Amino acid sequence: MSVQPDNRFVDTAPWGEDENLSAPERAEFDAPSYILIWRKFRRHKLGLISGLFLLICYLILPIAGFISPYTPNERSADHLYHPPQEINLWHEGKFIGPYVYATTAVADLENYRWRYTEDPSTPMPLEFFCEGETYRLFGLIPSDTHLFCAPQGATVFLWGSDRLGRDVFSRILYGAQLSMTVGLIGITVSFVLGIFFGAVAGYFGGRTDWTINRAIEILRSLPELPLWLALSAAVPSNWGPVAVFFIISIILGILDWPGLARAVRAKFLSLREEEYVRAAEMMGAKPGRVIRRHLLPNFMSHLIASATLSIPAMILGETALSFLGLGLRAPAVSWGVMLNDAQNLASIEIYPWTAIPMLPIIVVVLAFNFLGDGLRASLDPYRS
Amino acid sequence: QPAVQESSFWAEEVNNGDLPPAAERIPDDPLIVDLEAKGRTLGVQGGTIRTLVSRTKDIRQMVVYGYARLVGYGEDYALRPDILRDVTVEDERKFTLHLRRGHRWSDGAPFTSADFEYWWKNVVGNAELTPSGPPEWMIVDGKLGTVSFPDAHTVVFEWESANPGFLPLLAQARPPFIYRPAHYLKQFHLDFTDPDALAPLILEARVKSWAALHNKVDNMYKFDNPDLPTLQPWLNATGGNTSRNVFVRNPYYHRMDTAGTHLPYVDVVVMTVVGSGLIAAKSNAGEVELQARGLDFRNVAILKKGESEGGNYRTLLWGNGTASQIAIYPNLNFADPVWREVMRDVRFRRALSLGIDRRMINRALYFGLANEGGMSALPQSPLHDPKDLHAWSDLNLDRANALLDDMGLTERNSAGLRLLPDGRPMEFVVETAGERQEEENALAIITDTWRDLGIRLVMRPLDRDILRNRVYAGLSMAAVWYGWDNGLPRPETDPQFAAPTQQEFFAWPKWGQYYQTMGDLGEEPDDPHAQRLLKLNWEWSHTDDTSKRANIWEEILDIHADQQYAIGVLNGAPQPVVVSRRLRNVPEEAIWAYDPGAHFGVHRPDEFYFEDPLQQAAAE
Amino acid sequence: MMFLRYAISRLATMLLTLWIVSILVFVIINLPPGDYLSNQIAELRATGQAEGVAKAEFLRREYALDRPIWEQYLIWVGFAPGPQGFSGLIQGNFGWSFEFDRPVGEIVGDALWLTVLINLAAVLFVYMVALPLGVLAAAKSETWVDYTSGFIGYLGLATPNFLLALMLFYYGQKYFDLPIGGLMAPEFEGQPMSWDKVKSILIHMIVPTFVIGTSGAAAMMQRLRANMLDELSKPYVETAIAKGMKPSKMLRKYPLRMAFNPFVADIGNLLPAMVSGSVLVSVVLGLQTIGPYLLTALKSQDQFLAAFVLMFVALLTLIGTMISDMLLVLLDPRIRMGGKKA
Amino acid sequence: MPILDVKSLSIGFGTAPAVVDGVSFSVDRGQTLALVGESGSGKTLSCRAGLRLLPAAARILGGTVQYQHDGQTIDVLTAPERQLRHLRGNRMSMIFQEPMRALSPLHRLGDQVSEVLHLHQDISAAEAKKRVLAQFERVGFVDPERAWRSYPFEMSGGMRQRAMIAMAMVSNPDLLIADEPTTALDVTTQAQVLGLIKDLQKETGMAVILVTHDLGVVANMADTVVVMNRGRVMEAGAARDVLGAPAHGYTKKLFAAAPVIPEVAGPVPPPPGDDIILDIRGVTKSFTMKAGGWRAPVTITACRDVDLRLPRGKTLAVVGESGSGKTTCARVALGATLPDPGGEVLFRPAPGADPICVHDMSARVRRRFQREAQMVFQDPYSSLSPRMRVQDALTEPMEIHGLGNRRARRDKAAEMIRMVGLSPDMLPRYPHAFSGGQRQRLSIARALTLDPKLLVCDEPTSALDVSVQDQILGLLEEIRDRAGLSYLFISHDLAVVSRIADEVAVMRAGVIVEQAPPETLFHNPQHPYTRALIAAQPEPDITRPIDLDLVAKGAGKPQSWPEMFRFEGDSAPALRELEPGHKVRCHA
Ligand SMILES: Nc1ncnc2c1ncn2[C@@H]1O[C@H](COP(=O)(O)OP(=O)(O)OP(=O)(O)O)[C@@H](O)[C@H]1O
Ligand SMILES: Nc1ncnc2c1ncn2[C@@H]1O[C@H](COP(=O)(O)OP(=O)(O)OP(=O)(O)O)[C@@H](O)[C@H]1O
Ligand SMILES: [Mg+2]
Ligand SMILES: [Mg+2]
Repeated sequence: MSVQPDNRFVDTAPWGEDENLSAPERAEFDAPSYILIWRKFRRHKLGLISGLFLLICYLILPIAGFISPYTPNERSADHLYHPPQEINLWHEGKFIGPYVYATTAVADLENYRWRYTEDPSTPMPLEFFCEGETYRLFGLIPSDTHLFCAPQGATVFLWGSDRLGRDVFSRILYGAQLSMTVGLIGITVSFVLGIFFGAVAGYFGGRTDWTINRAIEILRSLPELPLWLALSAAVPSNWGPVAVFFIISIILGILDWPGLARAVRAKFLSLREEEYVRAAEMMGAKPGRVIRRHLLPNFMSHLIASATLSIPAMILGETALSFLGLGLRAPAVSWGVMLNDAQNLASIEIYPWTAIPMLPIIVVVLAFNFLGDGLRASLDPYRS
Repeated sequence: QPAVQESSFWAEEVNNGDLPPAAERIPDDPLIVDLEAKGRTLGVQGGTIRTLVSRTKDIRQMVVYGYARLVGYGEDYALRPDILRDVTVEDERKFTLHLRRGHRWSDGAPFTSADFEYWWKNVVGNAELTPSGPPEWMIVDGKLGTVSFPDAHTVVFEWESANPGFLPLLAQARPPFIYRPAHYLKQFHLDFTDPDALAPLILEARVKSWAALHNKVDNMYKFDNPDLPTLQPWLNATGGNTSRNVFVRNPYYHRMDTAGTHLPYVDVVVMTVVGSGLIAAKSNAGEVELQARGLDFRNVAILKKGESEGGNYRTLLWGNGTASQIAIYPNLNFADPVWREVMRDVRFRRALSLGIDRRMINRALYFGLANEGGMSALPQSPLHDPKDLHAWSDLNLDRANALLDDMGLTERNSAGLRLLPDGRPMEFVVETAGERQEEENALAIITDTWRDLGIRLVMRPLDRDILRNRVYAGLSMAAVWYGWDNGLPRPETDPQFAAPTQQEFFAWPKWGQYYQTMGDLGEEPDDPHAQRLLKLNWEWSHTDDTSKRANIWEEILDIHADQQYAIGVLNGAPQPVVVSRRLRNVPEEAIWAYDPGAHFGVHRPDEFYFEDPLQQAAAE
Repeated sequence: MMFLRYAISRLATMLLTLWIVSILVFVIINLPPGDYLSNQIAELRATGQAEGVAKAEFLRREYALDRPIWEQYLIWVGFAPGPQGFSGLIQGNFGWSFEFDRPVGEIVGDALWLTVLINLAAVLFVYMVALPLGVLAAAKSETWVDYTSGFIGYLGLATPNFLLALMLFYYGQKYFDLPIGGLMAPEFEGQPMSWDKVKSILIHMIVPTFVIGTSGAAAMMQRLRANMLDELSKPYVETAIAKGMKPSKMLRKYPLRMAFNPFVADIGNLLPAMVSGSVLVSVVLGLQTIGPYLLTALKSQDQFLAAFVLMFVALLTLIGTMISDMLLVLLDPRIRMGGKKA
Repeated sequence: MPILDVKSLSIGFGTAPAVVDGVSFSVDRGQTLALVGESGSGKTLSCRAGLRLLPAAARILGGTVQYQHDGQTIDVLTAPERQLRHLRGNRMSMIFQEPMRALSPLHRLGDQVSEVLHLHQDISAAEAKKRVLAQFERVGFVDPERAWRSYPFEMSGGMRQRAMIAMAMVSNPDLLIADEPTTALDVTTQAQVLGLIKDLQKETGMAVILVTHDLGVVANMADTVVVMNRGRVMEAGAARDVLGAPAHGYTKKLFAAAPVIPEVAGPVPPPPGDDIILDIRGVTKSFTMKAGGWRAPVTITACRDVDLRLPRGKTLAVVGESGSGKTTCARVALGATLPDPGGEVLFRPAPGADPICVHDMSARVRRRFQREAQMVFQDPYSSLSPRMRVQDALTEPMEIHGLGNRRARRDKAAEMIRMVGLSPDMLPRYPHAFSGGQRQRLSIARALTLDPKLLVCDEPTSALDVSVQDQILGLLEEIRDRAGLSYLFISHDLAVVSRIADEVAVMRAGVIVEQAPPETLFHNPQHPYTRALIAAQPEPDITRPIDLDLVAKGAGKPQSWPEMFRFEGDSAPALRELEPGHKVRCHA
């Protein structure tokens, strides 16, 4: 480095012509884009934790029967509205492993509530890998081994029992099997339809757009209410509640797409004027490709956010439907069904534990949200 | 007769001369209620009862609660004249109604036989107002009865053969109003008013014809026209579509107490329309003085809690008056022939009944406070027989299984379900109106025990109207509903509803239709017991001997208990009634029933009073 | 000019659609077997009440329910004369409600402004909460502002509306002396506007607005945030910063307008969705909006009332989509509604 | 005291080595500093650091940036945002390198430009408009009112750039950072803009940092020069010294690569025109302005009655005024824009094959055409999908046409990127993570992946420094000679045109005013506009500055031209062949 008299500066470091066109590591740039996305996603801690949490949840679903001490419709006639029970480990200063106290119910005809008295003299240790009611592992294999259950003469209601003496904890586990799966089908249907029609309308515009928009308008103009009422009469009576709900959630999806389609269309109407779309077209890209590779990625954030937002709507959608006699019904268990049962003052004020199903919904919804946000962030080209 | 005292409520109007003094307002021979004889106390006038309903059209409940009828039930469910001074009955064929002299409509116009005549000649007799002709009950054995009006205070109804249902009809919660305020309605009637004068009224009311206009203003039951004179204890003081309806005391009401206090005691009833889900919350918040509608047993805990936390009310538990709180009706006219045959087999119905754990249901739903058992007359009824209540109604799965095996339904599939004769598994679909959670809970419990019988219960909630249409059409296999509305039959109660004469009994919609349409539609009953019921019904209406009628009733009840047409689960379920601590004369224990009973009606809310009406007024 | 032409053609399309919708509405309403009056007659019979049957039959004839369905349709719209001559929708006669025994126009008239009021309040709430929070969450993404607002939003989303309403009512009454249900204290109903009445309405609207608004606000916030995050890294944002704009103003003027595109697209559904979405809420909360009327009417097959409400909602939807299409063109000048090649 | 003083500034991305490495420079009031150097050497980043407007991912690794304001020294890199806000746009303003992307597409130009005034001055709307219109006039808008109402997408590349310049200058800043402000401008307009900068500098003592590749511009404008290469300063000093006697090896190489218009001896016959690959016949294109709003629709005729014939294997260059319809012509030629009825474009895929009409093809023919005819867009940033990695963008054309397998496509992408002088390890990056010149090269690489027969290049090298430009031009020539590629080549740089073109068409206001082989044209320009263009070409010789004021007048308005060429409105005279292969629009 030298600074010459007239304030002139000349770099003196050795200067070579072309050295930096080095061959990069092959594997590095051959990596498919999902690996690159995954690398970015990995750095989004909250998203990663949420993803893992959801993964675990889904893995637990098929073995919910094993983990829950009771089966969902197992009633304990003597323990109606039992408050949550504590699991203790220490008895009179001694560690004796997890145990519960036996409780007995007294009908309080003064206040019309059940009161429970504990018998603290005898700790009743929990049993593990014990026999209980039969359930189906993975929905197929009948089994009656439970991870843990209450000893003879005691109960283990981790989160209390409901008005028929059913274990809330077990029901939440079983409820997850429906709530975390069936609703997603509706979302999928609605997204596929919404994106397809919205994309076609927005990209082609003109007559196609006109037709699709009229269809959307007409679909939209007919509120769902009368349809549900008609449906509730039309579904064959011997269908199980799950089958009915399955169909309903698909129909829910079929009815739900116009909102998304309008959003996609509007965005595409604007995006299709972008120069890079024109460039792709001029390279000979077919509409499907332009939509998939150029337009959709630029609307991904909205789509991901919408998808995460649909999840609570779908989980809770059934509570609204059961107002019309269409939601899930006993013996099927879902979080919506459980919340539906909790929809009275008594559940809020006197038996608050019957509203516990709100917790898993919130947790799952938040997990999906953070997962979605992590995904969005890792698709964002501007973030390194 | 004690001298009647002026009410403070109307005092100002009386002083201004807008209203005649009380003594001139009440009939010459008012109905004097002996409260002490009824075990009640004499009260004072004043105060406001606030109560809630869930639909706008429920303001008609004021006609039900008010329960001023030509003849009405007392608390013992015996009929006695009310608006009428007297009724004379000859052979249950000729009824002479004697009106009270000097009785006036709420607008002060005299109430006379002309009002009956208007109804008969100008309403029923007008083809435009009543296109379908005289009401069905006017026709007995195919012959139309006659109505005559010998003088201003006498009306005679006469049929060729006996019409024992006539007086009970007049005492219904929703009676046929066979009298109309002629002086008021004439201005809307084409026979009395010029079409040119009617035209602007029609236009204003936004209806299409004078008949529609007349129908619109003539709503004795709906009670939504404040201009329509009434005989009820409270009259509607708010027209139109508001959620807050104020009813004020009828200055011309026909009853008073032995101390000369003009009834009703309570000056004002405010009936507010709110969402059905909020009634419990509002009651809990102390926003009502008298409330039962919209509350059910599961609200009791929260009500009691509010009470113990200083709420200014008490929660009473009355018994429900339906014959069964929850009853399952296998549809004997179901469209599927295989199932129909199975359901028609009494062994099947008995087995179903034996397979219900009524104790558990009672415990889970009603703290064990209801009566477990099948559908029969309630203990308060003279016809009550514990044997009927308990027939086939104790949980006995072995016996139930034996019955089913005995029917030949011995095949089972891998899931343990019995197979129908044609090989289908027994999936017993029970449809509900989806309105009551207790039904759903009860069915959830029943599902478990029926599974042990090899029968899978599938519950299906529908809408009330849809359910009814499906049952009538034979499309639903079984339905859940209340038992007979009237759980308190007396020998003189028409047993029609217990025989296959009405499609509204969900076990035999088509037989009932057959009877109702005189053979045009539906199917003829081919079940011997059902035929026997029909016969008994006929016999009942062709005798006027009370003991014979009692015998007939007993046989009818025995048949029902034995045949289990409707499989009752329990009855007398507790109905919470929220009553202000200051409101008196509300019975501690009573039956909550619509018909007979008119909810509060038979307990005469016009006799309820506030301990300290002035204090209430000050507090507001 | 071009815009004007577009607006006119859009209006014509709307009328055409409205006509098709009217047919569908009528068909759907008449799909379930039976009709209000036959159901009512059945109900009256079921409870052994002879009174009223005659009146129901009178109405059947008066409103041509005994005629074939297509004829009923024409009469209802006003294309064909009914028993009393031409008087259908296009003549301004909305029909009769059997359930409420009053002309449809009268019933709906009262409910209408309350519906609009409560929904506007909810929309306002949604925008007032979601807009600033969504923008803020994007501008400060992955900070506590972002997380907290997201968490609270999802809390509102994941709680069923009914439960939320009950809780708010119960505790609101207990601790803040808030009223339970309704849209104004009943004694103000039918009274002329007064300061007290306005106050009562405002107090009564707190809980419903909150209940109806929460889920909408959370949804809008999260989506807005996502869209804003996309826009924030565009070069024109840098240009704006280089101009020395305040962040708040810059966010509002540039990226927000861009991010607003999908929301403008859905404006059409804003009011109708709230009308039909708030039906159950209104039923539970006892709000005298049009929603409960619709539910009752549908359940009891009170066909003229149901049809009118449905047509009203349809009209709102159509007007909404029309406005949204026009706004789209105004919002983003690049948008042409024409075909791909032009 | 320099107004902006950058000291050993280092900037890096992620964990990679710094892309700006110990850069120092400073500029005094009233002075102009020219930053020149290799494309991708960190010029833009260094400039942006002056306003602290770095991309979110960039990290400052060291160094300081100090700004003098009212006798107060502000440390730009650490100053509070609020303080910077008062300076940005007001006291220091920036012209971004790619004005197409830097303008908001949803707002009218007038709105965006006048906003600067409203933000920092208490000024009425009318006053602001007056000033902005005046500024528009000065940067060469013929119709400032139209520019005020237009949306950016309705403007040509050069017009957008001028709007950007107006935006930066309207508030009379103390420091102007101009990142290649004239790349999209023809030489006369460029002269006008540069003149404007000089004037302002004289009036207000504005300091200017000018990033440019055009050594001619440096020679005419700069007081000091900083030469950068690969993130480092190679040489810095007074313009006179550096230009006169480059000391560093890179500087020498750079200056040697600068193209000049060759001194030609005489006219050359036009290339034989029997095998025409692209035949543009009578193409007219008019646009209806969105900007009209509620007013009666305004139509703009972008190009009028254009006839161009491109022989196979040859290069036809189009030069001309900014906004004269060059881009429009190119887009019409490739079917991206539909011409007004009457015009047609014929493409002949092989010698003697039936010509296909570009605007009336079956889907199958179109696909073949789209494989054989490619375009390099004027604005490479906009033409690359922002969410597509460069890797995918480069392989996409091959994927579309089903060429090769995954691996082969990747290899080809790597080869192409190397060919345009970039490194394959940039492949996984997104387009925004490149410098302007790098993006331009990506765009060229993408167009070449399909081995097309016809390439339409819309200013393909405007953002490249002369040595890279030389490399790219060499590449294009090599492919042309090897594979018989034909070019329709749009450029402002007459030197480049003279190097590569076989025939040149000069456009002005939508019409071709003169057409001839370059030698003929530069030897014997006939049309006043052509003459003005040639005169305005700056030369990298500090001793021969051009008279900006004089040159900026250009040819003036058509009404003021000599009788022979004068025309008004639509009534242009016909194009006449003066000598073989030399056509001029003039009256007989
Ligand atoms: N977001 C980014 N991530 C990684 N590298 C980047 C990013 N932005 C720019 N670069 C690299 O930084 C280097 C300097 O870029 P800069 O834009 O300053 O170049 P330049 O000198 O302006 O070039 P040109 O003349 O081509 O505009 C380039 O090599 C570019 O690839
Ligand atoms: N989409 C459009 N809408 C309206 N006017 C347009 C549109 N595109 C181009 N124009 C106008 O057409 C004229 C020619 O534009 P074009 O882009 O062809 O110019 P150009 O010769 O490429 O200029 P430059 O050298 O500045 O890029 C300009 O006046 C421009 O404003
Ligand atoms: Mg640059
Ligand atoms: Mg151009």
